[in-house]
Amino acid sequence: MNELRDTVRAVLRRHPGQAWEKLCAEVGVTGLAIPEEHGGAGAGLPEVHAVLEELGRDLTPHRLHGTTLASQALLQAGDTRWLKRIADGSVTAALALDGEPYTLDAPGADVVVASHNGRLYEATVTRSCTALDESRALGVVEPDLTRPIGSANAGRLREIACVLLSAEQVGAAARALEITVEYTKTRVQFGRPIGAFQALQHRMADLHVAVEAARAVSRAAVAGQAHPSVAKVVCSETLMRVAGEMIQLHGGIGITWEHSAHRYFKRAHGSWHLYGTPDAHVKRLAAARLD
Amino acid sequence: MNELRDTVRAVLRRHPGQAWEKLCAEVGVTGLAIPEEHGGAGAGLPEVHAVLEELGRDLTPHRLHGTTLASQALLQAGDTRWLKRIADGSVTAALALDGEPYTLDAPGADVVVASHNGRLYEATVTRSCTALDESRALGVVEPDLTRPIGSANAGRLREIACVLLSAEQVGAAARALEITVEYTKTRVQFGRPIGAFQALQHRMADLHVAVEAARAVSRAAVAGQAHPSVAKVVCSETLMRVAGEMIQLHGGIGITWEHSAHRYFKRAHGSWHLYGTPDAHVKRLAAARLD
Amino acid sequence: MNLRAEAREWLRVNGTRLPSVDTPEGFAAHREWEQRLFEARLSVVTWPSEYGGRDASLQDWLEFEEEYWAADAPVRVNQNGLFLLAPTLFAHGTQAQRDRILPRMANAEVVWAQAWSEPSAGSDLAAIRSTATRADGGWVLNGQKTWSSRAALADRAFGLFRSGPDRHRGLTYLMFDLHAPGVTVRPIRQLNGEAGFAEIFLDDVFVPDEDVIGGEGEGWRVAMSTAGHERGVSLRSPGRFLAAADRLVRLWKERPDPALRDRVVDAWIDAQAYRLHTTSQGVEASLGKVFWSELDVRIHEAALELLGPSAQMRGRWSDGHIFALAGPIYAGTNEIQRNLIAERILGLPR
Amino acid sequence: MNLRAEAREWLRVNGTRLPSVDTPEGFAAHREWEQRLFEARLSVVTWPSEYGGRDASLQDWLEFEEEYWAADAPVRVNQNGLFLLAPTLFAHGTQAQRDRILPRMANAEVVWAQAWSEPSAGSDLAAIRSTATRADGGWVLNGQKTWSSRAALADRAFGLFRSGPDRHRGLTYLMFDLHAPGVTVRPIRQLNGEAGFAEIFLDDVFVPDEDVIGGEGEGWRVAMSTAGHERGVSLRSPGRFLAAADRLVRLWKERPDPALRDRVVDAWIDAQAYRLHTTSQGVEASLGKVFWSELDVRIHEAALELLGPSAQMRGRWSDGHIFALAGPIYAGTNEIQRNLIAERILGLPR
Repeated sequence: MNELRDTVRAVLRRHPGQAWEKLCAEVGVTGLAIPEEHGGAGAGLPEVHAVLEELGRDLTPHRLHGTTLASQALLQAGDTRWLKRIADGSVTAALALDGEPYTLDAPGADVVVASHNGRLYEATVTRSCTALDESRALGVVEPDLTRPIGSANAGRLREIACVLLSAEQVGAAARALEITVEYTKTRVQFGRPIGAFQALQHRMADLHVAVEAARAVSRAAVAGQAHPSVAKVVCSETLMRVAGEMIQLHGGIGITWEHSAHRYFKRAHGSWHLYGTPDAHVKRLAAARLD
Repeated sequence: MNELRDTVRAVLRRHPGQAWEKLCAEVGVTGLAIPEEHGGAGAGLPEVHAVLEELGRDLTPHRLHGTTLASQALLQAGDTRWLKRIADGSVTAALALDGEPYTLDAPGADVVVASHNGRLYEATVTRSCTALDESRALGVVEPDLTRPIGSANAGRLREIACVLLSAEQVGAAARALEITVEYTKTRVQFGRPIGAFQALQHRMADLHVAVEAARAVSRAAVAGQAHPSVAKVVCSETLMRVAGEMIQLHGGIGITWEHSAHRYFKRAHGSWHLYGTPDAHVKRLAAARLD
Repeated sequence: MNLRAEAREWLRVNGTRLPSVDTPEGFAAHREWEQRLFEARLSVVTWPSEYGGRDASLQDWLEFEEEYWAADAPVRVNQNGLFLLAPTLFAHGTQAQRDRILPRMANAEVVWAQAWSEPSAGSDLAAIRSTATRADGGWVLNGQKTWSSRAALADRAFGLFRSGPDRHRGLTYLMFDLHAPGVTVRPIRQLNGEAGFAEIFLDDVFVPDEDVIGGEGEGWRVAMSTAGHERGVSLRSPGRFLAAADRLVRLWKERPDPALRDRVVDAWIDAQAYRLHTTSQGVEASLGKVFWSELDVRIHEAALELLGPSAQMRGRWSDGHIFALAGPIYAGTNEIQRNLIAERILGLPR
Repeated sequence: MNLRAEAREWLRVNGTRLPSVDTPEGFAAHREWEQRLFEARLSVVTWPSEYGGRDASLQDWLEFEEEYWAADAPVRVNQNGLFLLAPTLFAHGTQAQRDRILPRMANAEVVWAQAWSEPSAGSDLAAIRSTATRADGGWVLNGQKTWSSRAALADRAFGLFRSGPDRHRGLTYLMFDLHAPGVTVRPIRQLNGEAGFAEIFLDDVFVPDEDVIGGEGEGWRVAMSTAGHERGVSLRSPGRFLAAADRLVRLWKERPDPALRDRVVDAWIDAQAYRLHTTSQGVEASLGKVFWSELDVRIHEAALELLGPSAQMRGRWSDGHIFALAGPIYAGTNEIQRNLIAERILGLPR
């Protein structure tokens, strides 16, 4: 797994701006969780999770999220039509989940499917949305009820969605903290790097504790050792907190368009709302645990 | 009002251990909010509030809270039997509010009254309680329904109770912070007073902001310019926070019986629950504001 | 009719919503709005009547502000002038400066930008490097300012310049024209893409002696004596947050999620606390700055949570949130305010 | 049957609740409990079998701990010995020391107290002033230790003593008898009135050479190499907090206040996070210390809020709360942990 992470990180470093195409072509990331008989690598979601954690770090544009979700749904429904071309990267896809107002990666996807009342349907994008997080393509999707595909376990798909999203959140939070730490080492005020001021040090120390815990939870969730809602709650809150502190610790430049802080902040907000806010997941956990 | 505060503070300083008796005898604190025709000073609740803020500072044992509440209830009910002796300090009293499980100052009080379904009754203490906060006398009180006194506006009495309690909370919070600030100026570690470490400075700065806001709210509430529930929420939360930080900032000695920190902490907990927790008052405000 | 009632009525009749002040058309519309406020003698109520004010007390002004923000009236495009420069002129300016500058500020004929920060002088304001050099009949300015709010579209600016080597006593307070020869203004896009701030590059910009406030080398003393105005109640009166908290409560009524009740009520309580803190005893500027800036963030966070998924799209609350995020940073970061509280109020050792 | 299952069954049959460990009768009962654990080979499962252990892996031990705390079994009276001294002896002790000390520790025949802090050496542990002076065949100790947990009733103690002037290299790690001539123990009453801590006064206390660990002047190195054991997972395994969070959830079910739902679930989530963080990748001791100590406070605060007015009276949760409050203080304050994280992990400048 660490080898995969290193490979992805090396591709991202070597090919800024076209990393996604290279990852499809050279690493075959869209086929990682597709069985070999359908042209995939026959690995699993943990591998996709590892790639997403890396992609999340620099908020690299990609379609791995929607494509993976859609391929998992198609596998559930027993529809193998597109799997081979998804695996080789020639077809992109997205999955709209019941009740989710916006679908990630839907605009521009070659294949769009939707889960609806326990079944999977072909679907169309009726509207592209301009979200604050401009690194994301969000769309409103309408299932075509005349074109059913097969059965779909919407609950399980939503869990996968939460876990995959949490990987990106962890990657983004870790990187946002790294950028912040580096900035405070070089920004000098009152004759010292501001990172030498204890009050800021302690805030960054607390963020580090939070990021490491979130990473553990997210990785445990994809391994089936933690509830996906726990991952959604912990990783959403951690990225939100780190991104907010990133802005504050950068001072003025943190609120400029030029600096990357606002992009992490907008990603934090977008991810917060996708697939249910932490509050919604706390409700769900309470229902499961407390009642 | 500042003169009254100074007088009280001087008495407290000059007569440690017997301050309450001196305040009754020399300042007539129990008569401040009783009209002159009933032997009081004809001042008002703001004066009582000022005295309570001072009494709260060092958690001085006193009976001003219960005695004031009871005298306000008796004035409402038109019963003047005990007012003169309450005003001159020869009779102590307490008021049990509908639905409140424990009554402050009830054990040992000469006169105990209880509000129940809009009426005031004579009452008896059926049990004294050992609370964590040993500076407080709490009792379980039963109204004697055969001995009605008159009508009572329980809602208004509860508001007065919240506001009076908030004065003590503000006094305690302010003093707890002062003690903490002084300690950090003298405790040396790593060759410096720990109060020179910025992370601790910022925590104490935040506490100062909170204490000053709480003071403003509490004083506004007794002047009728803020909702009593707002005072109960803000002052409960502020004292709880300051007392918790007092322990943490004192380190080891903060958790010993010898140091005063635990007394502020226990006061914070006791006051938190009296007359409804902040959560209960938030509910009430929500009902008033939001519905 | 008292001021509060008069303001409420005037705003009821004349109140309006304008495009963003950080766009050219919005800026112009805000300037017109100020002109109308001025004509109603509502633009500078605390000023002496000779400058178009009403000599209103602090309490009257706080009530005016409550009405102003409750009416959801436009932001004050000239707030740098009204709330930072004007108090400085009243305290340290000459009569001639006041007579020359204040009337055209009151009606927004001249809109002012502040020019405090520099790339290496943010929290550490005294590290200023931009220079003011003596010249015939005035001074010549060189250097770079940044985070200059409103500068992209304003007329004039004020700030500190280094006129000598001493860290504090080598600073002089000057006003300059943003359209003077040698001035280049580069807008800085904020998180929402709009340019609320700008960088100002100064290349041999001439400033006449009459535009020095308080004299050569007095800049730090002058700036610090009115620094509280930037941080505290005059920059952000309680009325703003009372109004925002009320909008939050209304939003909650439209979308009454019980799980968010506490956050809504807590924000509303804190807005009350800020008002009471301010009006009951006057508030140390540093305390107020920490309080209002963090309250503003909490109000907007609660609102975004109430909005749900649509919070991801641009809108009034998300724009307001981005503005709120800057609160703990500008006008002296909250870290600086906490240092001040710790050292000056609590007397903690350095 | 694996260790987890065996432990669960044994605890189901033998589990008990004992009086407070900080009272003489409670202490004796806890000592007996340890003896029974030892006889079941459950007192030191990670140790080698020659000392009564099972060579259990970290994962096995974490599972054992989960079962232990889920069963609400008694606190480990000898935890200073088991989790602080024993790892030090395994790493730095001599074979003779291990053979002599560990067996009687495993069955709690000898209960150990720690003696790290001094009045002027708390967070700044290297400021230790108590001295160890060379004597014939050993050392003579003088000085004062404080915050010595369990010392009021324990048999022996271990700590650092100043054997030379160098701040770090002048410290030596020694064990001593709490009943030796010259030792005076003064219990310190905690918030709940019980004496979980004590001061130790040392007046010419003789310690033989065999009770030095790691050699003269090696104390700091020895103590720091196993400091992680004091802060991290071996001091406070996730099982404790999982059990406490489950008790909190049960309390909520008895008193299902909807307004407190989020705090209950958040505490439960954080207990899961601490477990996952610990088991998935091993955790830096400083991170774990900050996490578990603040989680423990949150769990107890939520419980007290659920209890309502009766929380003002003494009880299990209020006693637990007071114990939890000490968490951010002992074993290196959380401020010290944050300094370590900032400097050693994030590489921030001093």
